[in-house]
Amino acid sequence: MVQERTLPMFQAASAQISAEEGLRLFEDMVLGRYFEDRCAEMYYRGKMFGFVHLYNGQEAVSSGVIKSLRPDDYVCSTYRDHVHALSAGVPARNVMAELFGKETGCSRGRGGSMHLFSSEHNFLGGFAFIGEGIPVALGAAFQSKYRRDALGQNDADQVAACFFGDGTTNNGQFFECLNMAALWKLPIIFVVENNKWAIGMAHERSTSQPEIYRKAGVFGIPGVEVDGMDVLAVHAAAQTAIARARAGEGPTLIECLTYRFRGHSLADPDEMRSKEEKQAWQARDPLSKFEAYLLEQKLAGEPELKAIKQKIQDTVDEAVKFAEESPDPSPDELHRYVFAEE
Amino acid sequence: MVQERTLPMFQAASAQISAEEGLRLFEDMVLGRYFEDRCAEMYYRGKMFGFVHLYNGQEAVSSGVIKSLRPDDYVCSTYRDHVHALSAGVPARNVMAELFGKETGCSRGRGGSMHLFSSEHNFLGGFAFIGEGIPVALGAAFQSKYRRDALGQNDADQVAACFFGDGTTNNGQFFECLNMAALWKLPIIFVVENNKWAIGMAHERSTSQPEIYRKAGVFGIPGVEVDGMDVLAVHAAAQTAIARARAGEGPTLIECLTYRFRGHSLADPDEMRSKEEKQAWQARDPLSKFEAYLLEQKLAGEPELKAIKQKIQDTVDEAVKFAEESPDPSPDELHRYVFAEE
Amino acid sequence: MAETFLFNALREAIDEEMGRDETVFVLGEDVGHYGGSYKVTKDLYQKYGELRVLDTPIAENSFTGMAIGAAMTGLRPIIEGMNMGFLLLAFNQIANNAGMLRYTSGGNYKIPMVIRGPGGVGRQLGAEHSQRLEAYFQAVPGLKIVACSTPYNAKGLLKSAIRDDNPVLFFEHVLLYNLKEDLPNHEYLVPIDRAEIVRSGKDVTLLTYSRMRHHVMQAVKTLEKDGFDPEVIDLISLKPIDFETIGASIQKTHRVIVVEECMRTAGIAAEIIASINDRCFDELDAPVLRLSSQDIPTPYNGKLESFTIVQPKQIVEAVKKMMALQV
Amino acid sequence: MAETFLFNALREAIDEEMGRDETVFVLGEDVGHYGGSYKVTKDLYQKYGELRVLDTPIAENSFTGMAIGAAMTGLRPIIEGMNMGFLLLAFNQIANNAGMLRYTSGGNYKIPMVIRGPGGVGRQLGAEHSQRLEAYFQAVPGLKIVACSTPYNAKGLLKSAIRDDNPVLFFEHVLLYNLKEDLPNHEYLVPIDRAEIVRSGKDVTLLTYSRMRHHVMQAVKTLEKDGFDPEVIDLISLKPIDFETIGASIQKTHRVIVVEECMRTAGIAAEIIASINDRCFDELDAPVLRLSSQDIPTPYNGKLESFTIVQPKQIVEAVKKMMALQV
Ligand SMILES: Cc1ncc(C[n+]2csc(CCOP(=O)(O)OP(=O)(O)O)c2C)c(N)n1
Ligand SMILES: Cc1ncc(C[n+]2csc(CCOP(=O)(O)OP(=O)(O)O)c2C)c(N)n1
Ligand SMILES: [Mg+2]
Ligand SMILES: [Mg+2]
Repeated sequence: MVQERTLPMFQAASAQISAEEGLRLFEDMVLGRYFEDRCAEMYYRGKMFGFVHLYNGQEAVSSGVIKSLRPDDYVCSTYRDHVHALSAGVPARNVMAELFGKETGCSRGRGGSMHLFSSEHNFLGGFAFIGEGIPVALGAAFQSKYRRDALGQNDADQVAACFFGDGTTNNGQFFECLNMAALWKLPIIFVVENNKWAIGMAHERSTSQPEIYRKAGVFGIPGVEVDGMDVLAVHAAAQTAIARARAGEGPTLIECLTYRFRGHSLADPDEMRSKEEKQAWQARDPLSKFEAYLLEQKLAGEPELKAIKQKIQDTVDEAVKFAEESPDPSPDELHRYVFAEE
Repeated sequence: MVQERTLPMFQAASAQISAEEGLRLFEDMVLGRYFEDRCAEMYYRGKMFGFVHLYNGQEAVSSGVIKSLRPDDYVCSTYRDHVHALSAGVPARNVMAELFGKETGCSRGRGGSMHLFSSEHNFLGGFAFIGEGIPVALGAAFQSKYRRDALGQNDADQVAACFFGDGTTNNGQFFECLNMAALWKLPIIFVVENNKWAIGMAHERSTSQPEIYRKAGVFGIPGVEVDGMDVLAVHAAAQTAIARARAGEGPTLIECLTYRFRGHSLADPDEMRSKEEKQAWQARDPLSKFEAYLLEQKLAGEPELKAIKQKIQDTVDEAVKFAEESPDPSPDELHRYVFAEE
Repeated sequence: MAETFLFNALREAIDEEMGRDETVFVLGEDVGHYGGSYKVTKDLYQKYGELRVLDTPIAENSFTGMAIGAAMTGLRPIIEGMNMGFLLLAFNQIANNAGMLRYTSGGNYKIPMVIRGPGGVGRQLGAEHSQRLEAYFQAVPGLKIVACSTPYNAKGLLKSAIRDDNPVLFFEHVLLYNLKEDLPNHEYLVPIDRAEIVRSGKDVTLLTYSRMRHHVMQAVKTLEKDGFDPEVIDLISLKPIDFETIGASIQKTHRVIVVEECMRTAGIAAEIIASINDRCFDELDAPVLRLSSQDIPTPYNGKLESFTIVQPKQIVEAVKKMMALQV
Repeated sequence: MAETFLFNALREAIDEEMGRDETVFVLGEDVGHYGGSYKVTKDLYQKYGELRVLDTPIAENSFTGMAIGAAMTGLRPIIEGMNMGFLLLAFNQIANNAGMLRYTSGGNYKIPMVIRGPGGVGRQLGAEHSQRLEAYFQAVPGLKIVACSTPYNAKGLLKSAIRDDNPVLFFEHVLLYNLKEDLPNHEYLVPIDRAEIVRSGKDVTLLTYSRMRHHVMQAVKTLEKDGFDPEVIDLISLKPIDFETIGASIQKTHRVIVVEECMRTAGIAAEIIASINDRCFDELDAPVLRLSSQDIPTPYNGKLESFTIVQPKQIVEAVKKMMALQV
């Protein structure tokens, strides 16, 4: 019933990536992977609670898009937000501390897994309800255009990247925002992480037209289909879209075909997806694939990659330690942050 | 700024309409026109209140679609609902009485102009908020399919026709419903009355893709563009769509290019639309056009048409008299109808 | 019958009503193949088919409106809100059409439908998944609002709600699905408009509902040991409120404490206190006390979260304090 | 200054604030070219351009979310709800993001925005266009809710709301736009968190807001003739309620009547009564009385409609009855 779409081919050669750039992407992907693996561990050890949605398998999307942005660009995520936050530069320790509910967490322990925020990193947030982040990202993009065109600030060319899943593209907010983004040529990139499932709902059972990128066309927006397991493909598509947005030419929709290697959340028994399907996608692991590419292209050697892995392992270890040792928020501040302080 | 779309040509000859059918359509259009003219009069005379949205100019759409339906099919409207109700068979006297707020009104005086209802005529209602009728119509269509497919009632082949304006097609509910209708092949016809304006907002300023019928395609729904000033063109498109829906083949979207001859509501100063634009469309008056056609094709003679007009004039006169003479709802029943009676 | 989990009690209610009336159907996200996030519709699609246990796209406003249209034309939909919070997206359909359409249509249509699912503060689910929508919806005319609290009443109430000809918002609690109880072997209904006297007593009337019923009963254990005799009433119907039962209790105890999980401002207790004020002010020996959640979005941190909602200890203290008041 | 219509007072407020702060902008349906359904933004787009007076498609949930995103990143949006009822479609964005995001983000972001527009029962506008959304939104944490009632306070309050760093729901009343009043020539602000003592008196405290203030003042004319001396307080801030002002009044009068246009169940009065009960129960010589709209969708018929909302005569009677009570 769940049909396979052929992943679009990407000519890796055309990527012309530098060693430095390659390692930067690789490190970010490793960080995403290791961080999430540690989260699973911590969750089962009772260190974090609630719904925790991991990103394993989709790393090429976060790294490919966000690492193509400037630090002053905006990133907007969903409940599956840890890795987007990390790619956006939120330190692993502050993300981990948030998951532990600590005062040192990026949302000061108030938000938790589905509500990561960091204004310092222009990370607009994790949004726990599907689709509700799309208009918020649109607002950041509008702000950018407003500064440039209404206020004449020529350097206001920040782009907003907005992530969401296949299931979310059946929600009205998706379409409403595509329309407004196109209408006003807002500097925004809609990144659909099509991992084929919305919890237990197969994409094909929820939508009459599974090729999401085609939906952009009727709004006059370029729609691009990308192999979401190939960081270089994502990276290339993102660069084009970002350049377009920054130049004031408007939005792009990028549909990344990807897969999550774990259940929907750590509470999901994950009984709906077939073993075959999982295996087929596991074989496309974006991390192994990119590692092989780096070696093959001689952009890096084994020791270098190993060192990066070790470094990230240490970062994640340190993050856990930091989170463990951080204090809970003070009950005296229970009512703080409801309203803006004077 | 407001660009003109070329109206699609319709080969009237292909309509092959019988004299009887022609007169039926004509009578319905005359009813719509005369009824609305009388509403304006009554409004200015202080007989009705609130927001009153008239349908003048768009009659070919209501008559062309609804007169192609069976009486047991469903019709769902908006706040611009008088004429849809009339076409669906709600007697003019009960519609007029509703506008007067009388107990004999089709909504027993509780609803008013934007809230006409008649369960007897499978008229699902006028809906005062844009877009909110679309899911309701979808529900009626779902019910039809449910009876046929889940309950095995082979005669359950009722179709739902859902009307809404161009401005409404930027709202999420429109897209959400197109998707579900296509996904489940529901027997529904989405009829967009594109009159180029949403109050004071020109269609082109509100949407990145003004050709609404094209939006159907990305949901796998046939999208048809029709000259909404030509009742035969609308009729033909509706027949095809209805046949398709009744056969279980799913929804159709029909975009009718039309125009309202009055302001948005009787409270609207109507200062946004240019004189030229109004005149150009006035020249396409669907009623005169169809009258000329009937005569030209010798489907009817002058006296016959005159008699129809007289009959409708009488109907509308009688409706006003009925409405005037009808009682107000009793204050004792102020709380009735909040809940279903036992 | 063997002990039944609350989620299974709900499932039985749906199964029985679907078997009894072929116009009853379920729709919502992951209600079909997945069986519902809390297993309330587990395997029902296999029994009743995909149309009667309909997996919907994530489009709350539209599928709610669709259910309304289906209800207007003769079906009896049960919407599962995977989390009731998601129905914020369907507020327009619920308020304008489910709530008001019957009146506005002058009785042309009735809308027999149930919207059910988990609400409430769970275990560190974060602010958006910890909402208590009953407060947001209580002012909407034409809706009935019900909250279940035990496997027994969950089953009987849901069956009644499904048979009701009006739109019913039916709140379950995310932390109560695994409660267990012996259920009768025979069919039974529980009326959705009657409060349940959980414990008779004479000292003070404790009004509560949903999960807070269990916090109250925990407090009662302590209070009993200390010689107090509180009356505990589970409201069951949050709209309309069953003032017959409440009034009778107040005539006996002359003291009332409302324990709710809503935030304090404009919660369920606010309306109850206003109504008590309207109806039996003179019966009161002390101002009605409301123990509510803090007026803040639910924080994720476990300690803050536990400070946000009312704990049994606070109920004990409140009762003692009220009983110590000189009248 | 010449007499100013309320709609123009609002327009002046917006114009002045847009002139003062270039991050302030207006968005909504028909706010630009059309000038707003009630002319509140008339011709402003010509002065400030199309981006600062932005005509939006009819997509309330998304343009509200867009405003939130713009506010998070440094702008100060003013949303016009053409009718506040339409914001039911934006309930999710208003509750989850405008209301809760600051808290949930642990203070990372603030959301300075105003959502304004007409609410209330007009003249036979039908149920959906006659809503009193303040009741539906009052339980949402993190929102401030304000209702203006005169040209003077409309202007001063709106200016303060625009400068506030929090999301403010700002209710105008569809029947008050044409009120006229002389406004000061100099700039002024009115604090959004303070109730306004409209008339000092000692007999009874009449709490009201928005259009009902004028019904109350009509009633007061009669009451004065009959020798009564009521105190009239316009709440202005519906959330949070200014209990300092209210409490002081109750200490003086010991009697309270709340006159609101909300439906009775879970209206603004419900929370006020509950709060009075919390804070100054012992000050009361009589139960607080609430005069509210009937618990029904607003019927179209003019007579039924007038029975639905509170009329001045009922206020007169209620005061007399309360004053006749033996204490
Ligand atoms: C408004 C809303 N409805 C429902 C949910 C429950 N829910 C959480 S994730 C999810 C599936 C989303 O699928 P998709 O958009 O494909 O993203 P993925 O989880 O696959 O990354 C659902 C239904 C929600 N969070 N918000
Ligand atoms: C949800 C909602 N938002 C806004 C409005 C106010 N409004 C009434 S009609 C209208 C324009 C609708 O335009 P269109 O869909 O083109 O229909 P038309 O009036 O042209 O027939 C608007 C904005 C409304 N009724 N409901
Ligand atoms: Mg997915
Ligand atoms: Mg239009």
